[in-house]
Amino acid sequence: MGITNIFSGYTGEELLSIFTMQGFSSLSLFSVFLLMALGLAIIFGQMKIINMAHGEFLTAGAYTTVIMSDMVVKYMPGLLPYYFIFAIIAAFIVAFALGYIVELSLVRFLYKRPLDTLLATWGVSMILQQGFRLVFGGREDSANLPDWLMGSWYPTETIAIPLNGLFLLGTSVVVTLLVYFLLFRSRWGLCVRATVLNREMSNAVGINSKRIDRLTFAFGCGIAGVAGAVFTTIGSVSPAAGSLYIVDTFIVVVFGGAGSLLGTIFSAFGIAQLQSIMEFFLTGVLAKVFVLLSVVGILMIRPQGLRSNKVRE
Amino acid sequence: MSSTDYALYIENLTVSFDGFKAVDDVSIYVEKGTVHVVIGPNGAGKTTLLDLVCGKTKPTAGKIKFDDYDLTTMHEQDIVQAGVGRKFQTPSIYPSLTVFENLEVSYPKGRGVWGALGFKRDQEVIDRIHEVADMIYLSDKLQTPGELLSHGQKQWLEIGMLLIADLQMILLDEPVAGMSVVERKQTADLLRKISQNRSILVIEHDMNFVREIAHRVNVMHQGKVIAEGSMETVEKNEKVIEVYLGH
Amino acid sequence: MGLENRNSGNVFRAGWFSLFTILALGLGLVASPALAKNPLLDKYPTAKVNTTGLAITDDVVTVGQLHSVSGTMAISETGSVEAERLAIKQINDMGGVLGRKIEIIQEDGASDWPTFAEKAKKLLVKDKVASVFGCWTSASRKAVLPIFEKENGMLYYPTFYEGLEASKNVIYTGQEATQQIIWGLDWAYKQGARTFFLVGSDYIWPRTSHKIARRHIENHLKGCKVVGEEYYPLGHTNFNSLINKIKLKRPDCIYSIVVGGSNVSWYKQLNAAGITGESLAKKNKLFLTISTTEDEILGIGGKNVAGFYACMKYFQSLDNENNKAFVKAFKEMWGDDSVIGDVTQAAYLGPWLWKYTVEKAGSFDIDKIAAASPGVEFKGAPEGYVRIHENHHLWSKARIGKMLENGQFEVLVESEDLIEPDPFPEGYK
Amino acid sequence: MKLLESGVVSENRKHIISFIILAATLLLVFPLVFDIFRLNLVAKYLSLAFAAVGLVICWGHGGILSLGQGVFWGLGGYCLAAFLKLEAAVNIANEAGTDQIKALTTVGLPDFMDWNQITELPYIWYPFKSFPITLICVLIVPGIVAFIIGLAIFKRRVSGVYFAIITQALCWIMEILFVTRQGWTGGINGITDLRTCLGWDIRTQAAQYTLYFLTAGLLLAVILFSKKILSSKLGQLLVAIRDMEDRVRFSGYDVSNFKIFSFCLAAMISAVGGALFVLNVGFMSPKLVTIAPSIYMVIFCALGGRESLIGVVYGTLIVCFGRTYFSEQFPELWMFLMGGIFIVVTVACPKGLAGLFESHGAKALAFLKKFLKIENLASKDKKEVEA
Repeated sequence: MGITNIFSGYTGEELLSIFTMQGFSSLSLFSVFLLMALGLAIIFGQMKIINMAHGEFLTAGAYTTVIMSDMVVKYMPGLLPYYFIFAIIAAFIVAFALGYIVELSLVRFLYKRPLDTLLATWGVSMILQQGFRLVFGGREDSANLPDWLMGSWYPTETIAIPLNGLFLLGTSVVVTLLVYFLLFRSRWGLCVRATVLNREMSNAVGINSKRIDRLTFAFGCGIAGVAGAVFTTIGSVSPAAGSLYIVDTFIVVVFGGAGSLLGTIFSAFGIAQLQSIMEFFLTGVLAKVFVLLSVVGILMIRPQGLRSNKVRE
Repeated sequence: MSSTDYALYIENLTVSFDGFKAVDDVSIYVEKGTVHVVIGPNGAGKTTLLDLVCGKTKPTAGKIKFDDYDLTTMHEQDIVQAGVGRKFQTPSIYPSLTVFENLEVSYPKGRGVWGALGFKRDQEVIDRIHEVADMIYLSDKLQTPGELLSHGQKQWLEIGMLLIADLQMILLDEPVAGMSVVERKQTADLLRKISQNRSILVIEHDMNFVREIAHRVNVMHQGKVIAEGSMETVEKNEKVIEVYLGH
Repeated sequence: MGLENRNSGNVFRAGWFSLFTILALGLGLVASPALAKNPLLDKYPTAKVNTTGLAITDDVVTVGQLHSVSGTMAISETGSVEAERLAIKQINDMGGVLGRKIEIIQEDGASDWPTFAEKAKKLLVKDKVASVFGCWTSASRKAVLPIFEKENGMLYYPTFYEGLEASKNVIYTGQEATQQIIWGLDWAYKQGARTFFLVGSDYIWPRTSHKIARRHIENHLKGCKVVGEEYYPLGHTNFNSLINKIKLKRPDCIYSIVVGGSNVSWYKQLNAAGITGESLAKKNKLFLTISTTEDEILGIGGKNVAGFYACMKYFQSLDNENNKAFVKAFKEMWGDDSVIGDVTQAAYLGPWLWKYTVEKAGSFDIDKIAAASPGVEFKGAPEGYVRIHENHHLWSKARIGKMLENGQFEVLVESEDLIEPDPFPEGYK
Repeated sequence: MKLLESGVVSENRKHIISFIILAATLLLVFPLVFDIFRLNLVAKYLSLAFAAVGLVICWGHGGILSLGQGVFWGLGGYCLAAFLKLEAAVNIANEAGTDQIKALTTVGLPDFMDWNQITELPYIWYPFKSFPITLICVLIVPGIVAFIIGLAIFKRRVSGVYFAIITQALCWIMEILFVTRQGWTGGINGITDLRTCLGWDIRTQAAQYTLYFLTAGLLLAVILFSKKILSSKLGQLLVAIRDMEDRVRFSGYDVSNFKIFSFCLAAMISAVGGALFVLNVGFMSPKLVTIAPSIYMVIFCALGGRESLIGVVYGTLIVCFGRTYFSEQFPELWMFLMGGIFIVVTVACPKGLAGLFESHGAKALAFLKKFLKIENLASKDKKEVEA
């Protein structure tokens, strides 16, 4: 009854524009979830590493962007419209390098003890957070956006599609395609998948599985860095920002079914839809509780997630 | 004969994984008090067959009957409590518990939460553990942690764990894999001894060992039973020879 | 057991805090070389001004500072720490309180309420400080309040908050909710706002404030109504659905009490969705907040908020002599990059009000200070003039500021008179 | 047979000795060394150690890593806090306070309900009018929540990582609910200003001494109780499930029941700690139900030795003292240190301090024995000579 009430007194066109915008906002939420989850889907889904520091790699990417933006504003203001593309690449490199170091110094000792990776990477996340706090201060920071990322696109007079949302959507599509091709169409991806399925066998056929592990982990972290860079267009970055994302991210990946890229996409889409619809018709807080509860509920019915690879044990 | 006259009655059993039939229309009848062996090359579906019997995998079609129990609808633990137990291909014992404790855990008392809380290590239990330990040649290793046993000893321990649980039907997946010749001999003796008052279904590769213990043999290939009978008859079966030697 | 240690404990305490002690002493030395002698000692002998065993000697009075230096709240509380330090330094330069130099023992609440309680107890029970300047969030104040009441301490609390509290042991130097809300809403009404959409982070201050706002809008503003009231969890970063809902409701005034990290996402997404100060002004609508100060804008970026309005009692750009001197001194002490928000200024009031109260009472005793507080004035307040009310809150003015691209506010109007604090508004219960 | 028994006895003796050392430390050394302020802090830490003891059962022995232990700890705390708050609300008229407080608070209604325009006590608060029912609730409410979660999760055979993540999500849900339903729970401020328990002022020094001994005593009792459970067949089974879940199932046990039991037991033990925390500290806050404290509880456990009931108490004390000390002295370094501990312990010594003590302590003990033997021999020689 409440639903019919809130729409009374509007013209059809007005309602149509609101729904278009709402549809788009759920799409941009989907992009956020997808970008967050892609890196983790690789690390957790493929390698079974529970990387609780995933959010901090995201933060690292975001800070890289902020630094670049500050530098550009200070030294080469003329480049402001273009720097963002380079910032994304830089964010990838920084997070990749950080991930490489973490794998090399820590994660590789723990492949046989997945639950312990959770604890150790939690330690990493604490250290990184405090590191950010010391280096950047605790303040909420954000990047200077080029003008082409600010404001909205108006397809009609009443519909406003935020440009940063469009950019977000575009990036997540590009990154997803990239991951797909790397994982399923490249030699490296073949090695990754082979290593996941049978480590001894891959070693035997000449795959350097240790190197593959390291690159895979670092690649997943790099993707998180890209996500962080892109998120500066819609939000801020602070030392603890990553911890806001981590539970959501895990839920998306677990819900999707570990190991399935397509599952992650479905799950990001489903959760984003559910959440934005709930937010629109209920209130923000209730929406969050409702979404979490239904995901937990569904996971109890289908512990393996939405999609999973069937393997004979 | 009705299904309850057999120790284990498997009829038209089928399971498919995404269309692939790992076990295809298999019927096996294990008689009471016998050692029944299933042989076959790799990928024949033998282990899947055991998975189906002990409840780890649920069949797509077919019947598995033990006494009056319909095993296809039961949970793993209920199947064990009904009297059907299984030894895995790779020995699965509790590495951090001692041999004594390994056996004690398998003792068929105190299986519920409260029962386990109130479980007492009384003389009856201790005696029974010593009895079984003697049987499986581990009476001098009672205080050794499971992880320190040799591969063969682990296999025995796992068989011992089934014995102490007082089961009517025991499923063994490659019980002599990784054993020395002497150990094989001892294992064969052990199986003969224990089959006197229970039935045993064995999966095995080692033909000499099979010859030594089997009362009856089924040969499986690509999910299907292709021959059945005593070891001598089966060994002469042309299909079997083809399967084993043909490629 | 703590009692034996007390006297030897405070001046020559081993550890990190002696560094602060030395710092404070050092500052004192620079100011007046003849530290040893307290000129007012004859008039205010220690035995007389300190009858309850506080950490006060002939020359030194010890106070506590209790803010989060680490954790998520650290960034918000830094300004308060700095402002209190500045005030104490200035007071020491002027000769201290009753001739005694102020020494500071600083404790870290670590953004964790139980830790606040633990440290408050330490300050009062072990260190026997004469007063405490500290806390920021309501929750931290609620956690320490029983301890201040039980151990009879005095807390100067700087943050604007929800009200519904008036303790003998607290002086509230920020605004309680009605002081910030009612006058601001009246102003919005005068600008032509008739429909209001209330948005807040989900905790007690925004919720209570919105209740007061809703009551005022529905009962006192003619023809006005609330068309929506929404709360989002602290730290929430996705506001697109909310923005669409707001677009659907087309309110004349978006009334926002979003705090913390959510702020940046909230403003950025508003901006991206085409709700900017400029676009609202065209439609004769407005965006009014009571939770965004200069501190927050630094993180959000002035571009994203330009043209929105805030109702506060203080803005850094306030044009009066007190404030100019204050801003100058603050920047000298803490660097030219510093920005000063409403709470920072309120924190600066604390030590001064305490000094004047002690001088009025002629004693450091908590009971006497509590009794003497009502009526104490601070004419040199950066915000102009403040006076302590009987309910231990401040009489102060309210002001509307318009956010500018450079991160500062343009002060548009201020209330004619001081607004009376009313922590328990009528008919609210 | 003999071998078996002697082995058990020496193992037992080791446990008894370390238990006595712990008891002596808590009941004698600390009260003598610390003043009441520090002792009260220790009581607060010990109330957290309950959660760690619970984790030893469900994680260390059962292999179920719960990242939501804080939820149960907090539920226990909230239950008792609710009782104390109602008592405070009834007494508020007689208590000191400003005139306004008297005027604006309904007698018998917690202050925060007044602020949220709740005029009648919600039904959910009714049980907390009675002390015995409250005590039962402290145990039963977290127990039931754990049971429902456990039933739903373990019967579906969700385990390991998935379980850890689900418990984390639950933590989040709980926090949001507690913060949002502020009329019922006190919101983000929590339930504050608790003064008396059955008329006994819990804020006095004497009370705090008593509460310290109550906390320490209960902790020791819980450790003994847990030891009893872990050395029963059920304890053995938990380890067996942790190491070889399938084998246990194929030995005829319903594994999920055992998991549910250990999870519920851990939850209830945590809850006792939460309730004691409330008595010692005088308030309860949703901050303690969030993800971070739950993780801290896991650190206590990991550092102390996830399999050692006694080790985790030291783990808790070390981390908490470290936190207090470092946050007083070098707040910036604290998080680095904490993260470092986490990494080093998990990578290098997964058995924690207790494990280190076992491996190195055994050597020390052997040395000591040798030393004592020589002493013995020497005295024997003497006697012989004298004879």
